[in-house]
Amino acid sequence: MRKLSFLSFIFIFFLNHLYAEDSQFFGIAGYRVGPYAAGGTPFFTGYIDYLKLLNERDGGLNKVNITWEECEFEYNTAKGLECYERLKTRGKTGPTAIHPMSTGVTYGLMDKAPKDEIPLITLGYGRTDATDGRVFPWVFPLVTNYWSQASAIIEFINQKAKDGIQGKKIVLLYHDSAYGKEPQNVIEQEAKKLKFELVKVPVPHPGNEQQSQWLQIRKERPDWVILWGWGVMNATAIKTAQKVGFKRNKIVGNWWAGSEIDTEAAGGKVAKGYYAATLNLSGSDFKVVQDIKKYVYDKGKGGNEKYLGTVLWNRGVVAALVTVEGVKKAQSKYGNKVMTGAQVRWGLENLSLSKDDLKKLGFGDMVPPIKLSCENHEGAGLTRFQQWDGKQWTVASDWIGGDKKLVRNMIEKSAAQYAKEKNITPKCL
Amino acid sequence: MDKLLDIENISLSFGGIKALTDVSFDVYKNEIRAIIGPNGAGKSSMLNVINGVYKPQKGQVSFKGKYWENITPFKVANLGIARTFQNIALFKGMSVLDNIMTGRSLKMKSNLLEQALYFGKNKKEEILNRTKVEEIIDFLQIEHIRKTLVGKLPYGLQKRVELARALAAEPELLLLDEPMAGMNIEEKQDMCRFILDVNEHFKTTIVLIEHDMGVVMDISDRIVVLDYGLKIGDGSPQDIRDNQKVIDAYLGVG
Amino acid sequence: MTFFLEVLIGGLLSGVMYSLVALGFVLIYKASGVFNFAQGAMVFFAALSFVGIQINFGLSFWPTLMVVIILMIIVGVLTEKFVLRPLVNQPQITLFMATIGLTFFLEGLAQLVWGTDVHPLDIGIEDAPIEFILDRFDMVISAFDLFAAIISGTLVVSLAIFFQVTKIGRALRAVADDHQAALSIGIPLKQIWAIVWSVAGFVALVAGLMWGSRNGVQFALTFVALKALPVLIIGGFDSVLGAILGGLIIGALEKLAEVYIGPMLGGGIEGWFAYVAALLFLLIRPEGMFGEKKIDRI
Amino acid sequence: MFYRENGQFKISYSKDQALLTISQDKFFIFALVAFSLLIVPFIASDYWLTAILIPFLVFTLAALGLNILTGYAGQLSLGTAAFMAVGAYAAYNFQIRVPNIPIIFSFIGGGLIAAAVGVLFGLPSLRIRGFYLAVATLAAQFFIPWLLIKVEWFSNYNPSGVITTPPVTFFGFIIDTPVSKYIFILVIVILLTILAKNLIRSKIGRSWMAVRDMDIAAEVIGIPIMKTKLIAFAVSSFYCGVAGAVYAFLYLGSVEPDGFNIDLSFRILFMIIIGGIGSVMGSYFGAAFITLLPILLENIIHFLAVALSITISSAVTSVLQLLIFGALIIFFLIVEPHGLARLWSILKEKLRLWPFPY
Repeated sequence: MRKLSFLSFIFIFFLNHLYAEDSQFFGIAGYRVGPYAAGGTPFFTGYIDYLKLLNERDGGLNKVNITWEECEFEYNTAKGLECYERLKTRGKTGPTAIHPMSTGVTYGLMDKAPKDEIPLITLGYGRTDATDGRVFPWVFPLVTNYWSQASAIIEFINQKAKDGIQGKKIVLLYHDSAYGKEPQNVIEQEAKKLKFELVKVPVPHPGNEQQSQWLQIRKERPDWVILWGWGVMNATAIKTAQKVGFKRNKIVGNWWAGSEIDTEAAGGKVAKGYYAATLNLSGSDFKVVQDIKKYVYDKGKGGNEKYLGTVLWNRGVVAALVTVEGVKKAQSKYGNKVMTGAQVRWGLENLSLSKDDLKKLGFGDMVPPIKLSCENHEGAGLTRFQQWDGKQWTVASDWIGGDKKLVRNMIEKSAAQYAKEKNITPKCL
Repeated sequence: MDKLLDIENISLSFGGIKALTDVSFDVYKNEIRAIIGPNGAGKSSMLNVINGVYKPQKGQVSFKGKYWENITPFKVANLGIARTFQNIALFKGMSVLDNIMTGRSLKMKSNLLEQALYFGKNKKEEILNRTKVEEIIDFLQIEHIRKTLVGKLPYGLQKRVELARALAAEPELLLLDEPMAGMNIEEKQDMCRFILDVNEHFKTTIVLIEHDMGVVMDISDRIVVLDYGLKIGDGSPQDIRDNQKVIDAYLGVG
Repeated sequence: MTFFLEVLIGGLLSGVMYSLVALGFVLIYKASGVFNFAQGAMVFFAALSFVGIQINFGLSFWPTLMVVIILMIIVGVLTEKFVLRPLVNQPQITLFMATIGLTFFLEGLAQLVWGTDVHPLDIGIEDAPIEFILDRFDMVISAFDLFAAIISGTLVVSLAIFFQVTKIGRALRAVADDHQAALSIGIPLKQIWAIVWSVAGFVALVAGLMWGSRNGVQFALTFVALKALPVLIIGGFDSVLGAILGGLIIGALEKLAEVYIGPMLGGGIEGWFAYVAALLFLLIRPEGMFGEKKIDRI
Repeated sequence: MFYRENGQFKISYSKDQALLTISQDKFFIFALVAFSLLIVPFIASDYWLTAILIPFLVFTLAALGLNILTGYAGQLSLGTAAFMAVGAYAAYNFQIRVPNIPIIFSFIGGGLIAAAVGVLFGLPSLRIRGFYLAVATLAAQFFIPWLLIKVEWFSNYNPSGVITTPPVTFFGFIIDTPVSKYIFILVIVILLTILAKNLIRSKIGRSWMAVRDMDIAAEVIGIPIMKTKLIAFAVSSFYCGVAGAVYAFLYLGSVEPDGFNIDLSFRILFMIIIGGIGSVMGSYFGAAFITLLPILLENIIHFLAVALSITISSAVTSVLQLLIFGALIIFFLIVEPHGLARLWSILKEKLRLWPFPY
């Protein structure tokens, strides 16, 4: 065994020299295989497609060529960390910024990344309290975090529901795990504030069998169901809703339950009317998508055309966008050369994308305007809602903010506890 | 001669099948007591009753005048009764040495921590018992196979190792279930020698089941004959030879 | 009361879906004494191949079914040739291990050939409440569940007949009792194993179609194997009938528990309740539902 | 030739019962330990320490624990990860609730709590055997993470049931660099390995194997089956508990209960089966095989792709890797059904005779 591993050591050594030339290297730990491949594949395709676009169209970042390597980790935490360590050794200045794309890996990197001076971008997942950049200088739960989303979902229901949410009965159907517990505090407090009845129904992992949960729901006869699901649980939930005859247009999913995968796996028409939150709109009319088609796919360099414009592919593009813009911002301060992790961190923390900037970049309103600061690593905190019309997602609301004050307080409280446990003294870098 | 073991009207049945019906006999200190009988006569069942593997529906067993209630094989072992099995019950995955060492389990008292550290008391104990085991190994002349896995040994030697394991417990009463089954003549002679030596050297009382009439007649002091779970004869080899019932049972007449 | 019945019936019906998976395990355990860890992978492999062929070659339902059945038979035969035969007469644990290898292999192969996207699977029966029952008794019974129940019912019956009546079936039972003896009286062990694995593959296909059309065909199909374990515990690893009854019992128990006990404990107890139930059952009856008590003869 | 024990006479039983009786073994093992303690920290890159060696050691420890239960005492367990979780959460609670308690005590405490839980779930083993027993441990596997999620006290009321381990300090040293972590874990693993070895060559070890091989015979010669089995569960769970604590404190930093899911349990089971059931060394081999081989395969494929200048997407690479991995396992079993450990001893036999065929 030891001999063999020595061999592989040589291989890794060899590979290190592939990215020696002067380029901004993007390390990507992704999953296109294993239990959650269906979600990973479009996301990482989009991410890479955008990087390709920049090389093809603009010749990189301010003339700095972009290179990347994708390391497959199959959503397995140990493997994910292995990928992270491997990517760390690649490129001239390391992997620029890492998108862990998995709860387990995110937690695993909380300690490591700061030591290695590599920014973590957790786009719509991970630790919500990382929004407080004074405690988590290196972590960026960009665009919108879980708690803002939860609060936004409540506000959305409040808008949709006839004469408001007050006095209504809401069921929170959640994946019984850390991920599923994340929104509960927020929703409970909202329930107190807005005086609606909250019933929490957990679904054990993996959630491919929800008979009993939905019979409970049917018994409760709630006005709305919030679906905080993951993986196969989403499709099953929608299916089982139909089975017990619960109206799909009274279900609101969160953004990991709001992609084509979930609705189509349930069989397109079954999901008709189903609402879901998102931090990025789907659709391929945006200029950036057209450009990717023109500059990347038409040259036969694209990943897989069928994903273009889907929710998760677009999310991948957005993920790439914020990362890249972070680098650009850094370049504007440190000069147009290859940026180090530390410089990118500064760039991200001072990132600001106004409506016009986004328009110029060809994103239009695919994402809300973003403005970060040391205290706020979230940037937007806005959520949008889409509805499944049986074939595709259609916009069903404007950008919704939710109860910012409530969320902020909770974040600071939780971040403070983390700081205490890790004995960190909160400060801006 | 004082009684070591006393079997009183034992009846045992599995579901409908009667394995033993109202069997009684006794074993004197330091004698060699044989149980014989055709196949399915309930010989092994008898031994299993004695060391608590089977619970008889009726009847009692007393050891050194003490009756035992809800006995378990473990308790029996504690009383100083060891046995070997008809179809060898050695620990196939372990070396001969370890197999015999297991026989010393009751003699070793060091606790888990001491064992984990393998230090002081435990180490002494290990060495001490190893010496004892080595004596038995010498006694049974199996030095050369000490470290071999028992699974790899020929049948005859396995039987011998099993005897060694039983002896390692330094039992007062030794139950041997067909110790010579399937052995060739030389091996049988060896085994006879060992049994007699054990009986005389360690002063161990022996109850054995055996098919080979010749052997039984030669080495045992007294013999019990079972047939279809009933006792049909009990006495010295000579009495048994002349017992008509026994002859019939063996010739299958009557 | 209606609600109780609703939960109970719902539970029984989803129990049938568990039995369907358990069945595959039982067949193989019966014939080759192997606990086939790859059963879940086989379900995934079969279902994914099915939709894969449907999509890529635009075949309709029945032809696809034929193709996949043949495919599963090939898998069965190859497994016998390259995995079981070289390992014949090895201890159980070794064979178990081999099926672990098989699991990785099948999962890899399926994803290599057909990709990793989630596919919907529509076998034409809508998973919606039967109107008339809903109106009459205000009770939700899914047409699909009934259909699934009927399918697995027929499957079990036909398997039972297959084993009782046909020559292969008798041979198989002989093999199950004692490999050596079976061999000695000239039963072709290899063929029997190949056949059993093929049948298990077919059962996996059926399970894959049922679960796939409920959850969508995706990697998560491999998880259904876990649903089958407590069923096997209660029903016994080697009893076809046990698999069915076990499934029904587990299904009903876990649903009732989730609905009536769950809320007191904070819910989500389904995940472990089945196992605890199976455990308690074993403590009362270690030999399982149909296994007979055996006396240690020494 | 190289590996001859001829002429190495043991003049006392204590010598004969020593851990390493053959001088070549002594030399080899000591060299290996010295190498991994003194040389590796200097030559190994951070990547090797954090991404490969540390997880390898943690898994080895867990595998060791499972091997005691399954390999030596013959009780199949599918709940390893759950016992690891208990160890991790217990150690965490010791750290945050007992003022300035030394980390070692937290780890031991975690191990002990895990042992207690292990005994609890081991009780059914007195009535149930074989695959059927696996269900008892599966119950643990599904129940314990659920409990850790539900009862917020365990995670110190973290909103999502995640524990974030405080920095590890050992007699003033802060253990946060890859090297220090590696050495710290290595020492723990070596010590626990020695303890395991001792247990196995003592009475309890023999009793475990006796119960494994033939429980009735064991009882008849005076081995208390119940006690022996329960001790096996306790010791095994202790090892798993410590492994879990190390996993959380020195490898991941913060973990959620789902981190200890059934996949992890299976991984560890695979390790001992591939490595060698009932072999301490096998635990090492198995952990190495399962953690290293996929990485190695991936690199080989990647390397070939680069060499042959064909582009293979990482997805395909990893699917291929899965394929080959599965095939390799089957291949290994056909070549040597008793795991890598057995291969090792066969190799030693060969060395003994080399250069002569026999």
